[in-house]
Amino acid sequence: MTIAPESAMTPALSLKRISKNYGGLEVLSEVSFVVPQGSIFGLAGPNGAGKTTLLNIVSGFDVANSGSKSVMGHDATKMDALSLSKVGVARTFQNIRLFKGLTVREQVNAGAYRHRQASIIAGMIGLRSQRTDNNVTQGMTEEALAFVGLSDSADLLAENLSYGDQRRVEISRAMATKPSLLLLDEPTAGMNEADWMPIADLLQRLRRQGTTIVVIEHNMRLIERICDEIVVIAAGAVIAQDEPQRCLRLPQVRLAYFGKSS
Amino acid sequence: MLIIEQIINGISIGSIYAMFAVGFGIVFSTMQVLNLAQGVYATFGALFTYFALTLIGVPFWLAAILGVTGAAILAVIADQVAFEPLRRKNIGMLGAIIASIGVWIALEEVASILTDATPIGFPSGSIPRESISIGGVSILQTQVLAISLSAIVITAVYVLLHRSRVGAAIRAVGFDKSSAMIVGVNPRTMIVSAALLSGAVTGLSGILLVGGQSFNFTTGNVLLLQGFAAVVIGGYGSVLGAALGGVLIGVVQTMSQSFISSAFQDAITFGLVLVVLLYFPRGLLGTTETVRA
Amino acid sequence: MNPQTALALSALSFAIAGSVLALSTYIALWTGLLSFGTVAFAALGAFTTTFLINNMDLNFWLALLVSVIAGGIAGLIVGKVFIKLATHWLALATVALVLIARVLVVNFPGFTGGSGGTVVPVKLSIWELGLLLIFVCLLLSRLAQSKFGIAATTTREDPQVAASLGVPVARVRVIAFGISGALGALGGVMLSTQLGYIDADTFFIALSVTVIASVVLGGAYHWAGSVVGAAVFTGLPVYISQFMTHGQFIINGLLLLVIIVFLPGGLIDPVRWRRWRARRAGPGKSSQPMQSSSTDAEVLS
Amino acid sequence: MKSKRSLHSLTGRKRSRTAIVGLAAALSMVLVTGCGSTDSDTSTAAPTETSTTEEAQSGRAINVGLLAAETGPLAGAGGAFLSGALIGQQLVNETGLIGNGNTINLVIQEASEDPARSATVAAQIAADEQNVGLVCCILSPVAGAVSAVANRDGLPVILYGATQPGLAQPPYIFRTTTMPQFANETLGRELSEETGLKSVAYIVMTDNEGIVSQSESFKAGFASAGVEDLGTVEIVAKQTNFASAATSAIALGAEAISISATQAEAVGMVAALYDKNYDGQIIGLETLTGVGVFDSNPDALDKVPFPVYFLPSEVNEAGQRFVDAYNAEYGTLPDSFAAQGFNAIWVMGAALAGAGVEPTRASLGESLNALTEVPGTIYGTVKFENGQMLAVESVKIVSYSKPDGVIVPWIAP
Repeated sequence: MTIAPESAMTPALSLKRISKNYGGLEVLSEVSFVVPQGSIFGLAGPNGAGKTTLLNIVSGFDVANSGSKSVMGHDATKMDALSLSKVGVARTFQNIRLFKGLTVREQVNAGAYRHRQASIIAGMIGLRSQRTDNNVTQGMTEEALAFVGLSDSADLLAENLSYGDQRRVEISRAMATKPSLLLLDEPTAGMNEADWMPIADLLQRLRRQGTTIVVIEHNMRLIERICDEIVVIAAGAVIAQDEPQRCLRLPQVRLAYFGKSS
Repeated sequence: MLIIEQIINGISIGSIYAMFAVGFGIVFSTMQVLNLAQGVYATFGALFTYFALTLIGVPFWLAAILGVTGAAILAVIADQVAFEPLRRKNIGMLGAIIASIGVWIALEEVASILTDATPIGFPSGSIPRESISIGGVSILQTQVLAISLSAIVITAVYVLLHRSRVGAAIRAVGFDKSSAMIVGVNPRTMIVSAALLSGAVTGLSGILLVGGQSFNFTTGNVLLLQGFAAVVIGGYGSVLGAALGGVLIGVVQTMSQSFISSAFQDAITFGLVLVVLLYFPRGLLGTTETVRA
Repeated sequence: MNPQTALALSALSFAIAGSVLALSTYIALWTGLLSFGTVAFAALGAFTTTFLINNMDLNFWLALLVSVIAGGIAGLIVGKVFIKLATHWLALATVALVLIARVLVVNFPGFTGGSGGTVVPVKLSIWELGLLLIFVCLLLSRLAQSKFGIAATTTREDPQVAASLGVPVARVRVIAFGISGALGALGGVMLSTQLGYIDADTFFIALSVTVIASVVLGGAYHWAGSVVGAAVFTGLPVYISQFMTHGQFIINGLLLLVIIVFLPGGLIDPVRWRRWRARRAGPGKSSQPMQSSSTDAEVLS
Repeated sequence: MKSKRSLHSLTGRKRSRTAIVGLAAALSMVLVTGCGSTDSDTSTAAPTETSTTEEAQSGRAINVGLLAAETGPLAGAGGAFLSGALIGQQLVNETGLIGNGNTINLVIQEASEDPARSATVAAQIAADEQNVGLVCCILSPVAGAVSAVANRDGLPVILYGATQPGLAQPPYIFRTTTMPQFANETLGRELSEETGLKSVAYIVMTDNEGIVSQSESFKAGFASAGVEDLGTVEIVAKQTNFASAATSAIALGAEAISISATQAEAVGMVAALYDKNYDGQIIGLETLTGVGVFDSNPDALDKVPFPVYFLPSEVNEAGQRFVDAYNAEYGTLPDSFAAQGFNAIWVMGAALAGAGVEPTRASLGESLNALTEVPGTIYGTVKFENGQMLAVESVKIVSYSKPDGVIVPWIAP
């Protein structure tokens, strides 16, 4: 559950003129867009366009040099990763970042951490609240595992799973936080159709549950299939924002992608 | 007069700290290793010199060169035996620190056996002992030697690291191995040369420290602590920072010792270290390459 | 009593005290922080207890309690101050802490006996020591299951990701330092009762190096590792001593190297076991090379 | 013959070879156990050596424990103490000092002057009722740790090196350490009277209580001769910056500078003062004795007076016997550490002589407590007060002589 006012009016995410540069090199310039609640929102664009940097800024892994952002109606401009997670932001990573040495179940259970009410101290002494917490988070964990279809491999070491399954673990870890805004960085990178199809409808099921999803993707078919709206970023600037089909036909987009507009 | 003499004393011991700190810093900035065995290299630099003087009987300058060479080779061997495997297995900071503790313990015992754990010193007449007196200020020739040598060596290291292609390559490796490879630098060669350089500088600092006094197999540990303070205060990754840090420590120590209280000199030094760590996260002259907070 | 038994018992009591010190360091390491500070807290505990007994003629257990609390508070303060430092700089800061602690011990004779040191009026029996250790181990196994356990582990593995999952990384680390301080004080008192006499150099760099080495050798990924490590470190020298004179340090050093290179997880490494089981179980079609676990890049860099 | 071998393996000169042997031993050890230890503080230990001599047949061999320090930071001094103690065992037995045909048999355990290790090994020795006494300890903290064990198990101990005041605590803890404090006082007084010294400055290592109390005794000595105290310069252990301490001390402008510090620091200070062309009288202390000290800085150490209780070139009959035996065994002359080691065993022998036909801990304890003076030691007739041995008469003011570094009686310039 998040503290956010769940009204359809307030956008899940709104960015205003976000700029970022690394030692003079401008990576993002004045990026602004709004992600309505309950939508699947695509971030497209050629490599090095600054998509991941943008996601890092949204999730508090990186700080913008200027501009403002708000999440579920909260001004999140100054928030770090921790406080953003408190308002319901969760993410996955382009290069998978699972905890080494933990089983699938432990990874996902860690995702449910913020739903533990007991104070850390109470946990040490092992008060009742601790046990109820464990039960609650266990429930969430199993749910999240089942959702991505990993219940069977729950006790395996995550690092021993296949690439695709590791991505599922990351997604289900993020889901276990019960996010209101889920950020996915190339969830189907390097997957063949058989692999990414299930992910696609997994995301759609998530959306049906009311989670807003922002997804970075290169896979145009996936984008056209699930996204309600996409923005295309090139060289750190938004060059188009529309429904996927139309957007991808725009000349400047084709130029950015294929170097030719026709 | 007294205060001037004390300042000179401070600068001379400080210049030795500085040299050690530079050696320490080279290793850290290129290999991200906090090498606790660095102090032992200094001890061995002095030991090799001692043996060259007593067993072979060569003149001091030659003995010193042998000592420096010995320390440098020792540093390379230690690096290849202890740290190279860790780098290959990508075991990070903690692993390296523990490994360096291992090297430290082992080498110190070797030194203890070599010296029968008794104090030794460079034979009389091997080094200039007289002191020069200028207007009531008396300066030891060993002090002059220490100050001038470290000034030269540190400048040389600075030029080598910051003005030469090799140096650029070494620092590139320190900054980012993979990208260094891309620009055609062989990281291993560079790391070995870094170890060599650091070992040599450290060894020389050891020789200068014990020149004119007696020492034993634990002498290097003192340098380790002071040098560590110096690099923290001056900032890693910056040759000049580490050097100035060393001199600063030397002067501060001497001043507190002669005008406040020697009892608290370590508290003062390392209190300063904490303050710098906490409020000057990059050291007083550190570079942005090493952010600590 | 048979001399060999006496030797074993005495070695064991030092091993027990050592374990508690190692566990104090382990707690910090659990959250990814290498701390040399344990011995500073040990000094605080030992000298406080001795002072309270000698000068306030307090009951030992009461004095111990006070010292442990004092250690805990000191730990929290140190953690709060140092937390802003990136991990390996924090390690250096704790080294400075130890050096300063020694100077303070030497220069406050009224409290510590100064450089002359002070006699420890109490000697704990092996049983009392054992019970204390068991109590600490219970606490730790409980912690491992608790909210703190999850927070600590995830913090060590990837602080950024942990934070993004709602783990208050900084707070967890400060708390870890608090516990480390309390355990350090406890271990210091236990050690002092076995030494019977403590001075400024009792709790110095040499000891902190030993303690850290124990943790790593035993295994920094499970509290049991620290206990095993300390046992090996404090117990074995006494026995090796009976077989050799010089060069034991050379062996010690090389041994530490071998361990860190070939068993980076230490003797007790749950992760290694898990992987081993996983490999035996088979099905996990490993898509990644087995990486060295435990004291790994992630721990500190 | 066994005793011979053990003696050899224990001389400093043979240390390196022993090291290799030990190394091999340890390697095999490690191979067997498959695990090991790292501890930069506790160090290696000598194999338990029990040497018996021919006289043993008639009477009984009485076991006395000894904590050796052949390794660790004090290995230098430790070796000398041990060598002396072994000669002590040899002569006590050859001269039949104990009587009743009884002989002393040292049970030697390496503890490397580390408190924890020493306490552990002491506990082992104490646990064996066969061991009626224990001889040990160069460092005061170690002495403290061992005393705690000994008091618990009622094991009589003779300390031979620790100099901190108040360590001797009858009924169990006795100390034969020839306390430098008395020597320093004597030196201070006599030297000032001989040279008509007017003023003196002090350099004192302040973070070592034993040393501080030594400096106090120097001050008392000089004061008693009416020498003016022009001030004290403080240094600390692990000092690197001797030059600045020297500058400060010289600046006090005294006719003499008295140094109180542990060995390395004392030598360093002497050198720094010398190099800074200090033209007054530099006065050292007993820590200036020891293997390798003179060679470490011949120019500076020449002509620096310091007090010793024992001087091979000027010994009484007992001392001569010791010197000869030592020289025969090791081919060198004993230093004052070796002498202390020897004397501790000799006193132990004398105490055992008064402890009945079948000495026990109890009887040895009583005998030690009853001990008020022991005649015929290498220090002449020594007195005991509250468990502390006094040998003030045998204090000698000495200095190193160039170029060979032999310690000779000091001649006032």
